[in-house]
Amino acid sequence: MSGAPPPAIEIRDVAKIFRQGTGAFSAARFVRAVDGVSFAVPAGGCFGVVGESGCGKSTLARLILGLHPPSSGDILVDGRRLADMDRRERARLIQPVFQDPFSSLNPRRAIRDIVGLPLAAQGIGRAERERRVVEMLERVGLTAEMAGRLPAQLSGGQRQRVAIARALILRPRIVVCDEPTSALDVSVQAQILNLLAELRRELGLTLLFISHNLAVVEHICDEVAVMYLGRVVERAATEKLFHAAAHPYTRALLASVLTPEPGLGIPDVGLGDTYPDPANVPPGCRFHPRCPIAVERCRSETPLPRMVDGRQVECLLA
Amino acid sequence: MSGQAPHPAPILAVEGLRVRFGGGTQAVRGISLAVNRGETHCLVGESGCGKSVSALAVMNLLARGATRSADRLAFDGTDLLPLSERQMARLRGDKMAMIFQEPMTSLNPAYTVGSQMAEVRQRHRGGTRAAALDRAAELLAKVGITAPGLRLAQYPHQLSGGLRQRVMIAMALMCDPQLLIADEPTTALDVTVQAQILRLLLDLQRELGLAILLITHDLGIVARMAHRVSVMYAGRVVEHATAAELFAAPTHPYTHGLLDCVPVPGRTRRDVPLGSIPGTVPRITAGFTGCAFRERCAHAMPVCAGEVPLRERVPGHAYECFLPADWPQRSAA
Amino acid sequence: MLKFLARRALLALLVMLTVLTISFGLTRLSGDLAISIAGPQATQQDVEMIRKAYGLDRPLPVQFASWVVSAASGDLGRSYLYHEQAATLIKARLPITLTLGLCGLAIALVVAIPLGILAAMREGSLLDRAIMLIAVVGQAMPSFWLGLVLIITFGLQLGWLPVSGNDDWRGYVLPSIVLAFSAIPSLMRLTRSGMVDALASDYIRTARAKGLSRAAIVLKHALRNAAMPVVAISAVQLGFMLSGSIVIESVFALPGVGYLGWESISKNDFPVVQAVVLFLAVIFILLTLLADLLNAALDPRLRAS
Amino acid sequence: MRRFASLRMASAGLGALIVLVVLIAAIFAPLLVPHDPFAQDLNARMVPPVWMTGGGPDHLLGTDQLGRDYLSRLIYGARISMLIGVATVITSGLIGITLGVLGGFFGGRVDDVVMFLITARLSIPLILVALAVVGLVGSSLTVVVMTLGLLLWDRFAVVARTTTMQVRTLDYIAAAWAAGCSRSYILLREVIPNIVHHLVVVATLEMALAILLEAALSFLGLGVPPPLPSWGLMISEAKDYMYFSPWVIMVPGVALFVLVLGINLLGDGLRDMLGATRDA
Repeated sequence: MSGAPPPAIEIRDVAKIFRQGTGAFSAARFVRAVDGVSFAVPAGGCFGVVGESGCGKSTLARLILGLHPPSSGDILVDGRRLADMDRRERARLIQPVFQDPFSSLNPRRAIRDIVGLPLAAQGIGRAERERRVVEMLERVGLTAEMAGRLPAQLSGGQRQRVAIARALILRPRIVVCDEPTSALDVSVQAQILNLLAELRRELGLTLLFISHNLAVVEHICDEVAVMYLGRVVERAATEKLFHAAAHPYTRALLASVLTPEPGLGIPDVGLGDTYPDPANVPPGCRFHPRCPIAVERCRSETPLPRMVDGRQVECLLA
Repeated sequence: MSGQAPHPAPILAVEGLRVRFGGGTQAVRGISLAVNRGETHCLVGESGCGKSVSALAVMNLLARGATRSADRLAFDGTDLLPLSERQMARLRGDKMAMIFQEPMTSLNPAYTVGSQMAEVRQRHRGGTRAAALDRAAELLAKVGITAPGLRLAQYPHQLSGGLRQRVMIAMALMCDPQLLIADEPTTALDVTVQAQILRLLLDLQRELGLAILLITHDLGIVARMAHRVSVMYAGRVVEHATAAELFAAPTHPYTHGLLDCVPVPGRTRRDVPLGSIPGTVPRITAGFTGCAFRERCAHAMPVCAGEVPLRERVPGHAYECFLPADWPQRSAA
Repeated sequence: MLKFLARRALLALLVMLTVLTISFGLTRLSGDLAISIAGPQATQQDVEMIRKAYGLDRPLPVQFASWVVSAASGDLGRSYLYHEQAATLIKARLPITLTLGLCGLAIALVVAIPLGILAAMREGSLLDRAIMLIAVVGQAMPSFWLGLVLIITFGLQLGWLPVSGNDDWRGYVLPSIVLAFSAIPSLMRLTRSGMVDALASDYIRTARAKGLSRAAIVLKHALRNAAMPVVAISAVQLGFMLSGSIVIESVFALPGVGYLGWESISKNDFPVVQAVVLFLAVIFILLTLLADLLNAALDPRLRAS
Repeated sequence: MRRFASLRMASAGLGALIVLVVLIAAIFAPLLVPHDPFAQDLNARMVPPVWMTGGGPDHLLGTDQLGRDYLSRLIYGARISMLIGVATVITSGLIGITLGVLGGFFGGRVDDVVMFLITARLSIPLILVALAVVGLVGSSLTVVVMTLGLLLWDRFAVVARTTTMQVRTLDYIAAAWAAGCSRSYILLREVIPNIVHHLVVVATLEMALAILLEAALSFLGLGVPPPLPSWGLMISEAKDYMYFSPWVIMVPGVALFVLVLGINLLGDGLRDMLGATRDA
């Protein structure tokens, strides 16, 4: 390990517990949004995180961006503890692209100021900022003339390009993409995915790519982690995961991918009508109430992550 | 599909439907479609293409400020155009039902599931509330809800999104409709729940002989659900065909481009960029002529600014474009 | 629900304590109480005597504590002016103020809710504009001035109604109308905006898709949701009206609690001032508590949690 | 909505015009008045306005019971109303916005305290406490301004708090944190510019309310002390004469009504133009 570079992101047993219903005058409820997650992303890799809404994938992204402190565990970025970095240093290393191209841009500031914000935070002067903003806008497929516009004057796809420009203007090593295309139409989604792939190659970026769309994840990621109620239940190289999944939840997720191939019908995902509630995690294997193959001991025995056939799985039956 | 017997008359026949908004925007510009009995007809297109507005126009549920007109709008042989709002209301929820995209907000938060389901039955069929509630419990069981009795007494906020959409479907079935219009019914749901809801719709259709007009932006859903497909772009149906035909031989350049944009596990290659359509959808106002796709089309010609012909590729598969039916093979060669 | 109740009651108690403190502090703001009670001609000796007699020589926290204890047991102090228990004075005048407040609220609701619904159903129409104009005009009308104008018009020029006093029910007509006028604009705006939101909501689209009648859509589905905040706010409005009665009662010379308060303020009758402030504040707190409870009872989302 | 857009613009314009006229009257009062507003002329008491019989061009709006020129007093009264309105909005705005923004932005314990203060404030009957304070401390312009300023901050706090909470959860705030911006930068440059339009509307509402409250206090004899020509005090002083000469209460009453109406119309217009919350 001495000569090898450290992983771009390393997460060690990270948990985040939110207290819901804050305040002295309402009952507290504890939500274990992320509950003991560990993984590492090598420099230059693209790591996908998939799962249903409420599985904790967006919270994980926010933890890695330093927007929330983790309740326990360590996050290392480029070999250094995130908690030890000051905000400017962290910003130079890691940047986000969010889902909603409407709420991710301040509606009252010009594109120039939005894209130049990370530079301003580093104390870089106006002239230098303007030069780099224009250069970056052109790099993401926009024109210099757009610098003076407001977000409301751009289309959804153009806004997402602005968000990417803002994320890349400090030349960070790592970009965390939280559902970057799920608010976009398919034709625009393709444009944005192509742009991300191209920028990644050119700038040697490490991507953490969070999505509920498995087809998109398959297209762009090298390795995928499947999250369920705050835990990674399966993690494997993309090809491996998509060829034969080991966890019953991963299998259900894969079955529900509807490719545009007529005549295949709709598969039975076999999950029943219950739905996971992160404030009320079941004992034993947390997936057992929905699991089509659950047996008695899944109710009481908590599975630990194991390596099975070159992949990490958290299931008693795998 | 192609093997089935020819249908005597479509349950819903729409010809030359137009919808205008107050600001002069033309949301729907003369579309025609026919939904056959017992079939799923998908209306597919990207946001803003007018697909939801078309469905609302058929049901006469457009918001104030939008006006509809049509050459023909017939449901089960009845001309809907001259009907008053009161007469239309008698049909809605009874012979033709509709479900929506947002299950979280589509149910009234102040009333129980049972009360909201029972009132549809009582409104259209009369009868006692108890009988209507029995019917509601029966339908909840049919849409795969365990413990229907418990659910009837619950309020919408006590149910998950997937359960609410099942309730919406059960509510739509309260009066045995012949046509169900489903406007993006799974867009707000998780993928696993989406698959469950779509499978439920397929099962119900087979069992009840329901005709479904399914509005979606997702080509995967279209491929798996549709018998027939109409592709919309900027307020026009630019191509319509059976699902098998459309995916085997997409002929309008827009349909063609759209299919290239979708990543398919195991088929699209990771190191090759996805196909994409440059530019954005134009805003269509009065006086617009020609093909609305021409600005984004790689094959656009000067004639595209004029009246565009509707060409038939094979019977039942038509597209609105100057290009010959075999242009994809020619440009590949 | 029980938990919610307990928490809400605790909050009310805390607020009550704050009000007690403020109410106690108020009378100390004016400087040395004993001097004011004794009056301008008093000698230093008189002042000292009064200070002893009223317990004003004890340290402030002790005075506060003994005052709170006696207030809690219903002893709100004696009026310097009437030489009676302040509580007795308030009790005697309460029926007048309550009648006035309830009549005002009833008139306000009867006018505001239908107009609000009508405006929402015709959102953007000339009718809507006209109704909202009433709201704007009503908001700008100083209530005491409106009272005087009504007295001149209906009392003097037309001679239909008495200009003051509470000899019979006719004496309540004008003051109730004026009081209602102050609550109508906000109740009307709230009804209208609630109905506009409800009518534009997805569940109303569902109700229309179900083929329900227009009456069922508006009155059953939309109004039920729009009415929840209006009902809750009505309780708070009643509180505003009771404390607003201080102005109206003095315009119409109605001897209610408000009039008592005004009188005692102008005549430096501190125990009564303290008692009236405290009494109205307690009613106010109870009404806000009631508003929260009503809201929770009406909204199933709050009822469950 | 669109059909009557011009009507709405017209009413907002009318509101702005009214406020502007009163503002000019208030600022340039000494230059505009035809008479000294405090000068008594016992030979010319209760002179009716020019359009009534017995009125004359010397006193366009007549004189009061002490023979003071009504128009001059009205113009000086505008000073008091505007001063009260502006000073109260500044004081209560500073208190309310600070509390609301802090509670909404930081949440947790800070928000608990802010919520408690708001609830406590809402549970205190406003006019009664204002009366009691002014009555007990003694009436003066400063006391009225201070009292109203310290009491009218609740709506500022409520609106600032909810809008801040909404803005705080938006992704552009998260992006600003990730960009390495400081807390004060985010608060001042990213949050506040996006809530300020709501607060402008609240300011108009509070200004109107403050002016009405001052008039009510003065009417009850517990606001601005005589001989200052507060419009509420003018109505109060004229009350005894209204049975014979109703115009004595109409002139200051209409002035008060028109000013408050103007502020409200302007507020409604701003609300439409800026897209602020409807029930602010």
